[in-house]
Amino acid sequence: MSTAAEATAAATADQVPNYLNHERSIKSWLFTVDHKRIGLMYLVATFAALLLGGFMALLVRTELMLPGKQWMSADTYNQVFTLHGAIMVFLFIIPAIPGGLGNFFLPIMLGAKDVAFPKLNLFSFYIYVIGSVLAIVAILSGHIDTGWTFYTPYSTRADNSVLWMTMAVFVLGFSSILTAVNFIATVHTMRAPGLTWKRLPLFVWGAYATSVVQILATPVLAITVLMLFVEKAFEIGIFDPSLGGDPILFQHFFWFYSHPAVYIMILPGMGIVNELIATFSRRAIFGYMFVAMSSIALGLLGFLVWGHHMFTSGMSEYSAMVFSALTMLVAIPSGVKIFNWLATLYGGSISLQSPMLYALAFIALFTIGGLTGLPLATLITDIHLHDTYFVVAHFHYVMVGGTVIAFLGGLHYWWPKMTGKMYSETLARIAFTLVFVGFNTTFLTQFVLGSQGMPRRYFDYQDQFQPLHMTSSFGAYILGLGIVLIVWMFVRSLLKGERAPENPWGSAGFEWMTTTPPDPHNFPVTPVIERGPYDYDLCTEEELYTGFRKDLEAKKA
Amino acid sequence: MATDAHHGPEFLAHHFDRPVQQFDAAKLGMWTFLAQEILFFSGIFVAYLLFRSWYPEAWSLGSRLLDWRMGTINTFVLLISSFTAAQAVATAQRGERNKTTVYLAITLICAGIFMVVKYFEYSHKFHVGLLPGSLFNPTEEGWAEIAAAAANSHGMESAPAGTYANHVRSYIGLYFMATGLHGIHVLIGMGVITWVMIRNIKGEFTSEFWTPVDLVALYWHLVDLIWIYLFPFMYLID
Amino acid sequence: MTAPKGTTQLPPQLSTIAPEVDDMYMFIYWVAVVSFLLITGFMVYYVVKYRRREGMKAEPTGHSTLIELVWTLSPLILLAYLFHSGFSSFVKAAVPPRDAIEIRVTGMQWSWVFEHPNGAIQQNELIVPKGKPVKLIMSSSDVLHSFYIPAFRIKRDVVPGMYTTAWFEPTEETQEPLTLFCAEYCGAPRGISSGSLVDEPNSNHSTMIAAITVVSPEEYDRTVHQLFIESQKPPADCDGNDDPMACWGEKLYSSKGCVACHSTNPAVNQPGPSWALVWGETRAFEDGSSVVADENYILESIRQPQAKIVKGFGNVNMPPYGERNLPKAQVDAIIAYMKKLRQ
Amino acid sequence: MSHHDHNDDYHVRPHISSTKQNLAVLFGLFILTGLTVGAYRIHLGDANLAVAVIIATVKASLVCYYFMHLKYEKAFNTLFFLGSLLFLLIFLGYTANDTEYRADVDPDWGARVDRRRGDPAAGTGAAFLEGEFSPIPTLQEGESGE
Repeated sequence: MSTAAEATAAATADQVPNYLNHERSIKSWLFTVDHKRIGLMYLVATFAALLLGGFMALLVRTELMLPGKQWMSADTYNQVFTLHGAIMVFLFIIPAIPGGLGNFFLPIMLGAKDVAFPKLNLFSFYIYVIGSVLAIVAILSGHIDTGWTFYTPYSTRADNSVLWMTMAVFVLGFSSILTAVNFIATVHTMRAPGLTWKRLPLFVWGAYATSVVQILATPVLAITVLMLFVEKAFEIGIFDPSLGGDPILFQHFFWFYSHPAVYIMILPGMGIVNELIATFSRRAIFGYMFVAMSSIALGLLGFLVWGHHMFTSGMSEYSAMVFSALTMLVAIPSGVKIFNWLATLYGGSISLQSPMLYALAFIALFTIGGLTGLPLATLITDIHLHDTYFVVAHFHYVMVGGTVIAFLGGLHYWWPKMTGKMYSETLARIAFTLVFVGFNTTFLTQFVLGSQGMPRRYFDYQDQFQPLHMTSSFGAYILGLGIVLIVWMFVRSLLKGERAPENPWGSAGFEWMTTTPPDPHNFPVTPVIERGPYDYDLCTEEELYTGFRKDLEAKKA
Repeated sequence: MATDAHHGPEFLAHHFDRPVQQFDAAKLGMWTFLAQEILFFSGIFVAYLLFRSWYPEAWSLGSRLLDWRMGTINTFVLLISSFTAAQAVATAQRGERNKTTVYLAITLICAGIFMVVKYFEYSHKFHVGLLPGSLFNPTEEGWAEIAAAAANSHGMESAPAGTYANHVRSYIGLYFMATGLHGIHVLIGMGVITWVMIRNIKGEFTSEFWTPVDLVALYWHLVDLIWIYLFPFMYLID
Repeated sequence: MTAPKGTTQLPPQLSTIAPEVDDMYMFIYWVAVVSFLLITGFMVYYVVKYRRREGMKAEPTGHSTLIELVWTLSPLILLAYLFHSGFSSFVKAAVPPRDAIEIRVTGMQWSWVFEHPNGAIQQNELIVPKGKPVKLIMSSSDVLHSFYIPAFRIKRDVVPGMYTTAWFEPTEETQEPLTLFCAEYCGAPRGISSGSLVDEPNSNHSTMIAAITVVSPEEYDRTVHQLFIESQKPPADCDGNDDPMACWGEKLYSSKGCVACHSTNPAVNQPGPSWALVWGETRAFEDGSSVVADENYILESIRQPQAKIVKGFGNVNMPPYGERNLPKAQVDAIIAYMKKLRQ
Repeated sequence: MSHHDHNDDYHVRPHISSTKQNLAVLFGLFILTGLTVGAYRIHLGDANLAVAVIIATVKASLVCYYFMHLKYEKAFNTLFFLGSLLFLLIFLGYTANDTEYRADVDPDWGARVDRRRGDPAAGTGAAFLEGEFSPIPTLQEGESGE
């Protein structure tokens, strides 16, 4: 609803109307149905969660620098690591890429004007907000020290604030379900003319596979926490053994969601890495269809392996056998991706700009994360390693080394398109180095701690583990510093960054075909897609830097 | 510069190009949502089946605490409502607006009957104290019902009334959770059907555009599907 | 004889299964190191070789289904091997030998109770014989715990409401006790600041540890027999005391874990009621009734803690202590201690 | 799959079910409900669960197929909806694979009662073992392994 005066102002300022400036009131943000604005709101919210969760992590690492009590009690420590886990998993890592970057770029990459159900999209954002508020109420109202896994019967006997937390998780679950419904419908029905399944950007494939997993897994989390709620409130006797229930049954229920959730976290990250590698090596992804299908395969395989979290839980050995065998299969689609990325680098024209640094770091760190999964999938070694720091290190390599690194890479990559501003490449590289070095220092040491037998979630430990814990804590500070630097860099870019060109990286991706920042309706004219998103061999050197707008120009004329 | 000039019928949202695209998106969205609903209820069914295999006697006894006649009435009521919902879609597709309104109204009435029957079932359970978990506090009448159920059920004819009470407690807990969740779905369905019916009366739907009627009917059929399984599981099998 | 040392990565191997676990672990370790070096090696090499330069254009991406299939299917061989050998060892670790010595283990917040076949009880320390298989039959009286001895490479959750088992056969006598950890998170007392391993053992999840000593079979038999005899009378160092029973009771107060929830300071109520003002007092209960605390009341409170719940402690779940855990003679000692606290 | 290329692919062309067909389906559902209640009244014993599940599945298929128009639905929608049942079965099957076989390899593992002493495992719950409710009958026999 721009007034005439505004329109003139915009025109004189040599600005094409874009999604940021065509309406400016706060109301136009809070009630927007524009997927780009909703995506930005998600990004801000989830990044805040990342900072909060990261702060909790630093508290944990500070306490663990030396054995014994440093400055918080065991009780406080238990709450802090619980909140670190719960905030990072439910408020940050699950919604961040689909809700933030996915919401923003999925429709643009499809050449659509919006997601299929824009109002539902806004609704799902507000559900996320309500869930976050409930989580905060839970934190403030009492005493959440159950670990993010809520294992019974500890959780059913804990403080009543667990009820708030289960409600928060329940609500947050529906936020991601609604986003997933939206994405599936959008990908199926709203692709631009000419955008066949074989031309779909791999980020879209990743987000699509994620959505399928979310639809099938998240409702089970919802019913699980609901049953936990009822169990705690009314002592029904489903999970609590003193009432005839079975605590291991809760673990089945919980991991039926929470293992697929690992793929909800990593698949969109892998999607981003595809985009980065293709753009910065100027080459189409090798084995496109294999990479796309490996996302789907990972997503579906993820439902068959949850029991590997339970090898020592006391479940039947037959189950352990089946779950171990199937878990091994997860290595295959993961390997397919790694090998195809390497094959894409081969013969490329590789530029090491900051997003590409993140993509390469992803390959290295995710490889470590994947390979350290092998001793955890192998039954006999898992018996020793389960519930030790080895597991902690393993999943941080997958989730931080994988998802968070990919998320940061994607944020750098798409920042110019989203905000219309460039950031300082020097600062970006310094921050990257800090993050990379800090991360590895923190978690490589934890592999050794774990294989030496240091159990996880310990407030206190024996003196022999002290040097490694100290090293790990210093690593965490470096990592934290890197993240703070990134925040500062982006804020600086917003305030006084240079104006970004339409296609600063020279990508062939469809999202770079539109104006920067994008038009309120994504594309001034609905694009007709006549090539794939990675067809670098079709264009001249010059086009790589001015962007592939030929189709659009033709259409307009 | 605005978007392409908006051409197309009034019901076509701005971000779609063609009605068929909007329709396909809506249908696909609804089906994925229904798939989600199935997995949502899966937890209840899995818990039911596992506990049934652990404590068969208690589950047999539990099922006899429920009135199968009420369950049967409710099954018939829901089946009829499913039929009228299907009819509402067919008439909406033909553009017979008044008939659609009538069918939707009958669906609503059936849903209302279902909830009334449910109310009587629940209030009886409250009355005799057969309540879930920590609220389980049977009155004398309640204990008599447990004894009667035990006398009827498989291999428990001579068991004292107190036996199995803990598991009966769990059974009733699961019963309330399952039928409660289903009941909430019925209530939500009633709300949405009412809204669609009002839109229909206002004349928003034509033989060109009747997607909301179709979607709400799909949802309603799912509610029926869940009940088709809940009914024998909870009320019948011993 | 020197104590066996661990490696940089792994603790010492002190059970029969440990070498098998370690061989598997080291095999996977080297496979992982080689794969990682290959992958990152190629990555770095390509990044350098194909760095962006003037006049260098990227080669068009080809396609090879054969290559795809090779790297999709070839890892299967390795994975099948890993699964198979991991599973065979797992079966060995899961099925205890028939002649194993059976030790019953109860986990509770935050201590371990062991019961030897002759009924001798140990708390937070356990002796086991070298060269004999030991089978553990475990359950938990409250929340999940996990029995983990790194040097034996065994870990098994200890679950309330059901038994789980594990077994090991120690291969060396120990000079220093080995550590038994609780590997499944089990909390800490609410709102209480607890200290370190050294000054407050068994006060939370991270201090729920026990000392495992491996001795010769002869010494094991001797010690266990001795333990049984001792469990029936006050310990030797209470002999000179003017009230040996109360002295014993005080020792049991800390060794049986009562200290975790009951203070002896009348002003402090930890999760459970203080012991300072119990004996001879009128106790008011949640259900409104009340009774004067005598021998019967205290015995009942120990054997069936939920029978009468003191007002204000409705949501506390004290585990019951049966005859095996706390023989009648020891209950008497605790009563004597309570009497003394009242003086 | 793509339907963008057809020019006539603009308006929605639904399949409209006839009243007759819907009535026939409803009639079938009534009969099946009668059958399942009848089966319950004559007590089939162990076959009860199987019969009930089979009849319920036939009823559910009728509703899906005709009332929900799955018969005329796009292949992907059908696949997704019916596929969700597969995941329900995975959930049930794997969980049951654990809970039904816990004490199979070692009779003490997963048992709720000590095989030799008859003691219920710690943490089974005092309220459960004493007081007005008797213990779980199935625990006494059977559960501790075959």
